[in-house]
Amino acid sequence: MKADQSSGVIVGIAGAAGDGLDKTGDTLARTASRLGLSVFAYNSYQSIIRGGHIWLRIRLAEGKVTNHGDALHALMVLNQDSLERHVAEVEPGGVVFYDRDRVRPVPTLMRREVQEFGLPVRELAQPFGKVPAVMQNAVLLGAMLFWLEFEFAVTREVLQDTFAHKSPEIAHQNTALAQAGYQYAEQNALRPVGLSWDFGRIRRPFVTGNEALAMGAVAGGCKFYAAYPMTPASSILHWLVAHSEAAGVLVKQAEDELAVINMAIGASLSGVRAMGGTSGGGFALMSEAIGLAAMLEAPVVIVNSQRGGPSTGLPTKTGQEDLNQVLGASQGDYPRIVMAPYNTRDAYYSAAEALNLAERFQCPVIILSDLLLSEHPETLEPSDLQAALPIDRGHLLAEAPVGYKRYQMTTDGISPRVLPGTPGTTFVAASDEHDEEGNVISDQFTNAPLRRKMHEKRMRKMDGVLPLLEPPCLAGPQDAEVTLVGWGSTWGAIQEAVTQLAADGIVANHLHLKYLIPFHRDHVRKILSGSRQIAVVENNISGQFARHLLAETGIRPAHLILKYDGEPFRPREITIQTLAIVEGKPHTLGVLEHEAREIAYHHIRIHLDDRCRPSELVRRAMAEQTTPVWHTTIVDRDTAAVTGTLLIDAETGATLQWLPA
Amino acid sequence: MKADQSSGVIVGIAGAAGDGLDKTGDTLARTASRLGLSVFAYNSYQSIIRGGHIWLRIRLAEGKVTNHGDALHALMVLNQDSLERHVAEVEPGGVVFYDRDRVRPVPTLMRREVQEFGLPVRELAQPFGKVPAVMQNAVLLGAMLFWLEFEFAVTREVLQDTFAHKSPEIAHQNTALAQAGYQYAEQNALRPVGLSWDFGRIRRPFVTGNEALAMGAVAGGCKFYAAYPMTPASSILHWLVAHSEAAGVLVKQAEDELAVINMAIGASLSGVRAMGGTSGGGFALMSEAIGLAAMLEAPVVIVNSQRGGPSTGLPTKTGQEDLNQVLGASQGDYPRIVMAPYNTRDAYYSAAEALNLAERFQCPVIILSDLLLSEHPETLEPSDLQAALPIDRGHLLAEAPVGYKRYQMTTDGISPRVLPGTPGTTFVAASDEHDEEGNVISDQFTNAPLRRKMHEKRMRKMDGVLPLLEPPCLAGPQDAEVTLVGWGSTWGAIQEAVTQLAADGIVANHLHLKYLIPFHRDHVRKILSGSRQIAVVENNISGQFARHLLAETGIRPAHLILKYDGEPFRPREITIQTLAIVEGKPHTLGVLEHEAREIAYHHIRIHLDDRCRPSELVRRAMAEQTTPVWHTTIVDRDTAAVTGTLLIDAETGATLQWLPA
Amino acid sequence: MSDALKIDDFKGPVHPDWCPGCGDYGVLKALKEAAVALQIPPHKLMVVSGIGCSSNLPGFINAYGAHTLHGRAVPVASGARLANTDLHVVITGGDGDGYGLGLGHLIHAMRRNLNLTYIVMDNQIYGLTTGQTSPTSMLSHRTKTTPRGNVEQPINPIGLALISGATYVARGFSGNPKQLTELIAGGISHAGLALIDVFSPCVTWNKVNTYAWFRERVYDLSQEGHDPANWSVAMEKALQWGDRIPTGLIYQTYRPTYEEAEPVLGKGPLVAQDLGINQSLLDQFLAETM
Amino acid sequence: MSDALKIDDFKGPVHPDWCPGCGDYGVLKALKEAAVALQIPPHKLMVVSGIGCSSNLPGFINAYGAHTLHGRAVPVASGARLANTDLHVVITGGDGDGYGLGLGHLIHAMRRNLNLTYIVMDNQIYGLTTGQTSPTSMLSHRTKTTPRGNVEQPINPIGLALISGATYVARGFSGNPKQLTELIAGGISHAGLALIDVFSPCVTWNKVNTYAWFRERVYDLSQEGHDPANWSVAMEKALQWGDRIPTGLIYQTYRPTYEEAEPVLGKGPLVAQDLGINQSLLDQFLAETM
Ligand SMILES: Cc1ncc(C[n+]2csc(CCOP(=O)(O)OP(=O)(O)O)c2C)c(N)n1
Ligand SMILES: Cc1ncc(C[n+]2csc(CCOP(=O)(O)OP(=O)(O)O)c2C)c(N)n1
Ligand code: SF4
Ligand code: SF4
Ligand SMILES: [Mg+2]
Ligand SMILES: [Mg+2]
Repeated sequence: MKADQSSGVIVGIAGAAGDGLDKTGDTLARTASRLGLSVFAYNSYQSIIRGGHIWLRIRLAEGKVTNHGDALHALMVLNQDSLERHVAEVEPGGVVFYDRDRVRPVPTLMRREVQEFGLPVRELAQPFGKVPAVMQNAVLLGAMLFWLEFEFAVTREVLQDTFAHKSPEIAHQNTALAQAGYQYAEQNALRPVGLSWDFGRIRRPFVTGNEALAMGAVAGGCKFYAAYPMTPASSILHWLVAHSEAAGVLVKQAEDELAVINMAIGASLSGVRAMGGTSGGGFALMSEAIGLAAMLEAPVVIVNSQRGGPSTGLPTKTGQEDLNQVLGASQGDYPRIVMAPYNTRDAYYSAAEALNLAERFQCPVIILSDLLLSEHPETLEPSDLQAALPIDRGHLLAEAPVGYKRYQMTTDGISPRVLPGTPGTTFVAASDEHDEEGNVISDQFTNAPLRRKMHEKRMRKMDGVLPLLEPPCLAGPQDAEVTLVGWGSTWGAIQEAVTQLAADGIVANHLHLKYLIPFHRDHVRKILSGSRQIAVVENNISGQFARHLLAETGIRPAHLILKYDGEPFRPREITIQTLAIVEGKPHTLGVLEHEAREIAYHHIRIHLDDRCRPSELVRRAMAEQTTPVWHTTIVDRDTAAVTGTLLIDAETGATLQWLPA
Repeated sequence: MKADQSSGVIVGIAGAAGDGLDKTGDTLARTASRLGLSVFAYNSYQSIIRGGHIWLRIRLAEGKVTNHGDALHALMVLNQDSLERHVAEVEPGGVVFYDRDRVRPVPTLMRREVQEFGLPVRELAQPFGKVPAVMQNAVLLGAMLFWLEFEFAVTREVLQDTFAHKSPEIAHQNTALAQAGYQYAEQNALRPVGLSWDFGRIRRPFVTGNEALAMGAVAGGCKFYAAYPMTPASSILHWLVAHSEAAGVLVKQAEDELAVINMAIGASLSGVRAMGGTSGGGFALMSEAIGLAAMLEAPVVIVNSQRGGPSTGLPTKTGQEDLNQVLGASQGDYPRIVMAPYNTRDAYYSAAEALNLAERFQCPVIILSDLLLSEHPETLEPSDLQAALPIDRGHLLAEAPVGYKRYQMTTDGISPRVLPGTPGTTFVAASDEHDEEGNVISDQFTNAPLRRKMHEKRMRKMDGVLPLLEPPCLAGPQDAEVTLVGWGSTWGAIQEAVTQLAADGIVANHLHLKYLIPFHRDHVRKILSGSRQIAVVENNISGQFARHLLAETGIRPAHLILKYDGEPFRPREITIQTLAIVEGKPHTLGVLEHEAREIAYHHIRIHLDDRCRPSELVRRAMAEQTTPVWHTTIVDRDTAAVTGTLLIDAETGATLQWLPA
Repeated sequence: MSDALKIDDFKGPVHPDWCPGCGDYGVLKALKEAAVALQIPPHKLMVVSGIGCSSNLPGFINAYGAHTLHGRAVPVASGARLANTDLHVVITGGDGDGYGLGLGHLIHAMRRNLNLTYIVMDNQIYGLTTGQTSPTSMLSHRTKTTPRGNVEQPINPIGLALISGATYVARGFSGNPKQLTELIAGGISHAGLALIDVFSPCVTWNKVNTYAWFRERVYDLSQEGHDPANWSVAMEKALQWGDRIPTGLIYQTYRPTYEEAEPVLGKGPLVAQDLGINQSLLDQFLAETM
Repeated sequence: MSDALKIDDFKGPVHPDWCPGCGDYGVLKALKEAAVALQIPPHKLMVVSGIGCSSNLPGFINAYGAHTLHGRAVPVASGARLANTDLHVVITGGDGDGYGLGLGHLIHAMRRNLNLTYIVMDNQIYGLTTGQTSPTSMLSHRTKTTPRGNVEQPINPIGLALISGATYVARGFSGNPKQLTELIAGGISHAGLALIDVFSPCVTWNKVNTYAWFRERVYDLSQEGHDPANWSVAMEKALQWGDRIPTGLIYQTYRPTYEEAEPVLGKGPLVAQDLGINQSLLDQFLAETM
């Protein structure tokens, strides 16, 4: 795919944690955004503070882009490892930027017609005094800006604004370095991307899902936010704590997730809109108290931003793996609402909506986000986020009527609420089963019929929820060849896959679910009953949503398009798997060549020294093995002499044997 | 239903906590058991140490009984409240025993032909010195033994054995009191039950599900048991701690459930068979570490003995409400096994089987029990529990082979295990995603293909499990009119319901599931595809198992027979609902007369003094109400004068208004 | 004075479900007396508990309340207090609840110094679950789960409170209702976190630490010229156990409460503040990202 | 002597992923040195951690290990030790892990006195999650989550250990490797629970408590005639903070370990004991019920 204005240019920046590439990426993204382009960035990083491998992709386009895209048009690498990992991805016609003092190109890995553009960074930085290593990226950035045909003046402005609070000195130095790179590119005949950009010059907010969600919470009347740091939810905490006073939200970092949710429940009992945020492991710790909130009928919103599991798993990688957990959280049956925002804008409104639903139905509401949605920044339209949102506090009474009963058994299950502090009544919110007044019936007052009716009262609240939720609708033609069903953050990639499929001559449509509990059972059944083939797309290994869909609607999707390696879907991955489905091709879990190569790199990093790398890979059957094997030749980086052969099982992925040459 | 030898005699003992009725019941049950009868007892009690209401039912029969039955043939009440709660249940021809100094019969509540048998307890106890109140039950017990036509000598023996370790004095006193009651009954022409018992005189063990499970764990090689007290799992802890030295099991009461499971995982990592036990709330706290066990591939068995929820709910009441929780426990996808033993004998073998499966597949195994199964005692056949059980430690190596890799990617997903302490290798069991050697790949070594293959390796283990589990089979004729599907502890009641239905001319059959994950999908699909109507029977409000069944097999059961008031099913309840299904009668959630009466009792206990009680109830439409109302007349206990009228919503169960006369 | 609050104004909706003679009756009474002494109207009082016999207390007093999860009363109470600083928030619970499962929360709450009063009914046993060992069970105590005697050194709640920054640390005995009332009233009046550990005998399961056992041993610090401002002496008292066991106000100090340090509360109780955002503030937030 | 273990025998499979200069390098080295000093073969050493930068340590040493959940290293280690008393079990982790989420477990472990050595790499910050306040962050410390400065009084780990019954209480500094090695070796040799709080600067996120900051302040108790047998003096040292901060062995005492008190371990390590039951014992158990 060639770069173009509408589908965009995709640039990648790769290096190690601590290399400062987030700042570099930010400058680029802001420049583009100020020029009026749409930007969507995704940073693939590791659970390590310095070192490791960071892989930032930024997609720039005139029209709105909804995902980080497929192709790679330009690559900036900050070290050798990064070059070897990504250079093969650069599209023909693309370019690679690197510091020629630190990185050596590997032509055999490159595709045709890729420009190699090494800059003499040390030399170019010389005139500007003692420059810290992390600042040298600015030189490469400058060259990239030239390639992108961006106006340098805008970048100058961005740098000035960014470093204004630090020092004009640093702003100046950064600008000079970038300019040097820009000029060097110009002078050394770098061939620019060749697009005639129509810069809109509208300034757009460039926000992450977590920032949008945090702002939405403020707009929705959240007054209390508790959290314990946990990737990828932490940045909600960071944003709110930084804006706490301005936004009027009391933010509490608690000692653990048990405290987080129980504090939020306490705040809710006192009458404020309360929210907590975490990821899967923290949510597991919260699960007992989710049931508590339901039993006390305390409105509370919990954000679970998912990451790769199980257990600690992949703390900095994305996944949609906690649906089962959220569906099963806590003992017993109880009313609760679960929603999965599908993009950044939606994250804003979801937070506010969740707070309304929580109070209206006096129950816990869970927002299922994930690392992709939480952490990726994208440009929004200036009008996307509206401040004035309805705040529906539900059946909240300012005064206690005579004979007030906190847990009154009403026909809709909703019992009018008064808040502690209200004169004229008192009550206890009890986690034991209780009567209408709140007296527990688990002890001396044991009463099976009362228990039955109170249990039904709580559950009955669920009947009122669905009518308030916007039903899902099918995007694309009714009679498509295949229906892609997704939920949550995969929306953007699936949407684009549908377009790609159309280009490949396949008519697909797209059903996306935001509300998971309650479920628009009838709508979905009706929509899907018209589908010719159903493929559920999700970021996990077992098809958790597909199981939910079956359990809710009785419809078993014939196909699953799954990804569970920690990375978000690219549209083309969905397209390819959809094509295979349409063509009836079987799906295999075998190890592909590029995967075997990565596995070989891992073996090298752990067991062999950095002086070798994998060269050729051949897939062969072996006598002693029932499964085929990737014979991977390992060569010396400098001499290309063969160091040995590594055998990798092409089915299981096991590293079978290292045969030194 | 009349008492007979085979379906048995059912006696009830009702009083308050602290009245000592458990001892009384135990004496009766042991007497019966020593005579050679089968016994099944169920104690319905509250979360209160003294006071409240305890309701113990004991079923005695010549043949094996599998549940606590429907009818009530004899009632012993220790206070007025107990009499009013239960006297209406006594079958025609039955008898009520009470202390006539403390309890006054209420003839209007009694059915026809019930013998009222008040004993002058104080007078009868007089000759035997200062007798503590709790011991006076022995007098009533004596009368009941006479009624049952039991030989007093056996009871004497039981009392001697029971109190031998306390004092011969107490044994003697108890015996004398019981004998006084026995004789009083004889002398005052109590009409005995009239059965010609054929006492087998085989001594049978009389054990609870928790005791059986604890013994099964010992037999299965459990060496480490950790727990934090929680009803109804506590008695596993109590039994094991009491037998710790003899059984060679290290038992640890930990500071909380987080510690419990993590200690068990630690013990497992060191190589011993480890188990933990809890109920739903504790399980919620454990859920994060369930995923940890799966990720570390540490075998561990967790018992979740369910009780009524949500939240603290009904701590001493039964329920099957944690299936969702167990299915969803912890973030991410991971291999695990879930089984629900269906009776006491099965609890024994399940514990041992779970320990084997855990080691064989190096994953967590969850045993879902419930209060009914955990706490009810029943007689087992002497040969039911066999000590010699196979212990399969799976792929456990005594020595580390050269090039050993703890997480080797094998075709069956099972990686050979060596234990810490083994020379020649070392490894780290890491909760972060890792390579075959255990090095984490969540940081500098990030590697998407390796992650994918390791995730698949873990999940692949599940493929090997199902073939080892005994498939479910259908009890009863293939072409029955209705198939009752159950899981776990409801087995006994469903089984008897099938017999009752047959008596009512309805042919039903019964499919019972023990293994919940993995699921015998094909077997079940095949069995159920032959069913004419399917009704799932379970102890919860939402049909959690029915949802699971649908998600696993695509089969949506047409009917649910649910109970969620904290009490276990009686067979007749299932029979009645099944009949209604067969006859196409709609199921209503409205408040029945006896339920309205109980709700009225609750209002009286909380708001009116003990001197009144509900008398007549009339169901009426009311002008201001869309729903009908139970007009409940409340009368003075002594004078029967009307105190007022209580209005109870016949749909919601709400107590609407109290109209004093 | 005629409309002054009386003890009956705090009478709960139902009679307690405790065993006759349970120490918790004395604590309930003292709490009511303290509320009377401070003339706190029932609707301004919020009593939060976990799970256990003792944790049933909120149901037995006329006040707002929450009866939460085993071990989680402290965070629930913290949230309730932060959300409405007009409420007097009192936590009531047991030794298992507070020093077992809930120990971490307690220590963090003490260093946080929220304005909360925490009354632990310390019976050195798990009452509601029928007599297992608790974190304060004495060494060698034979309980249902330590048939050979407890081998874990008991928690020292007073010492933990002192080292963790609690600003009001006291010990009461439900056999001394007058002192207990004063300690509770003092705790509620105190600005900051008050921990009041109360010997509250479990007459059913703990046959060792009975009323008689305590009566023989406890003495009142206030009658021995104890200076509650002196931390080191307080720590000495915390270590005293055996023949003589101190009760009374052991330590009191002042440092800013968490509420005082929280700027958002400068605008008054959170529950009374405005909700939502206006477009200009939102635009300002968005501008930061451009 | 030729086959004596050397430091290289403990070299882990991969290079640590810590930032250059991170204090945790010093701790790793000292732990290896201690293992060398004690000549513990790698297969007899088990290192258990939670989650955090510091908790990555087990991956960097040649020993058996478990890298568990945030805050749960102590119970995992406790189980591992109870199941195999032939292993030397060392716990390594951070201040957030151990004193935040895991605080309750730690205190209970200390009163339990299992034979475990717990090394806390205390950098007074959450490193791995990018610089939030931790339970040991000092008052006024501005962190990512306390932009106006921390207002919660920090945990006093030494004081908590003393009051909770830890039998070996020490503080090290990763800038003083020799002392640290001795403290760790002492902790491993000690029969009972050893808590070693180690100042292990986070060079990336904590710009306050740096090497320089500590170098100016720490002193070695062993050079000042400190008597580690004296609990009261130890408590005084626990309270010392500011210009002078004590390091070294603060307190050591002996009381029976949990393992010694556990009769089932009388028959040797659990992992080596027989499994299952014979029919006569089962019959005996069943007979009790008849
Ligand atoms: C998570 C969880 N674990 C266990 C329990 C069971 N449980 C209820 S109360 C209690 C202990 C009660 O002891 P304590 O707190 O000392 O109160 P007491 O009854 O002695 O007053 C336990 C273990 C529970 N409710 N929740
Ligand atoms: C249950 C849970 N909550 C939160 C996290 C996220 N988390 C990982 S490490 C960490 C804190 C690390 O701080 P510390 O223990 O002091 O270790 P350091 O990185 O400073 O060495 C947190 C909050 C987690 N992994 N699990
Ligand atoms: S069991 Fe103990 S603590 Fe519980 S109510 Fe009875 S005496 Fe009180
Ligand atoms: S972030 Fe801090 S604690 Fe973590 S490795 Fe870097 S310096 Fe060490
Ligand atoms: Mg207690
Ligand atoms: Mg830290």
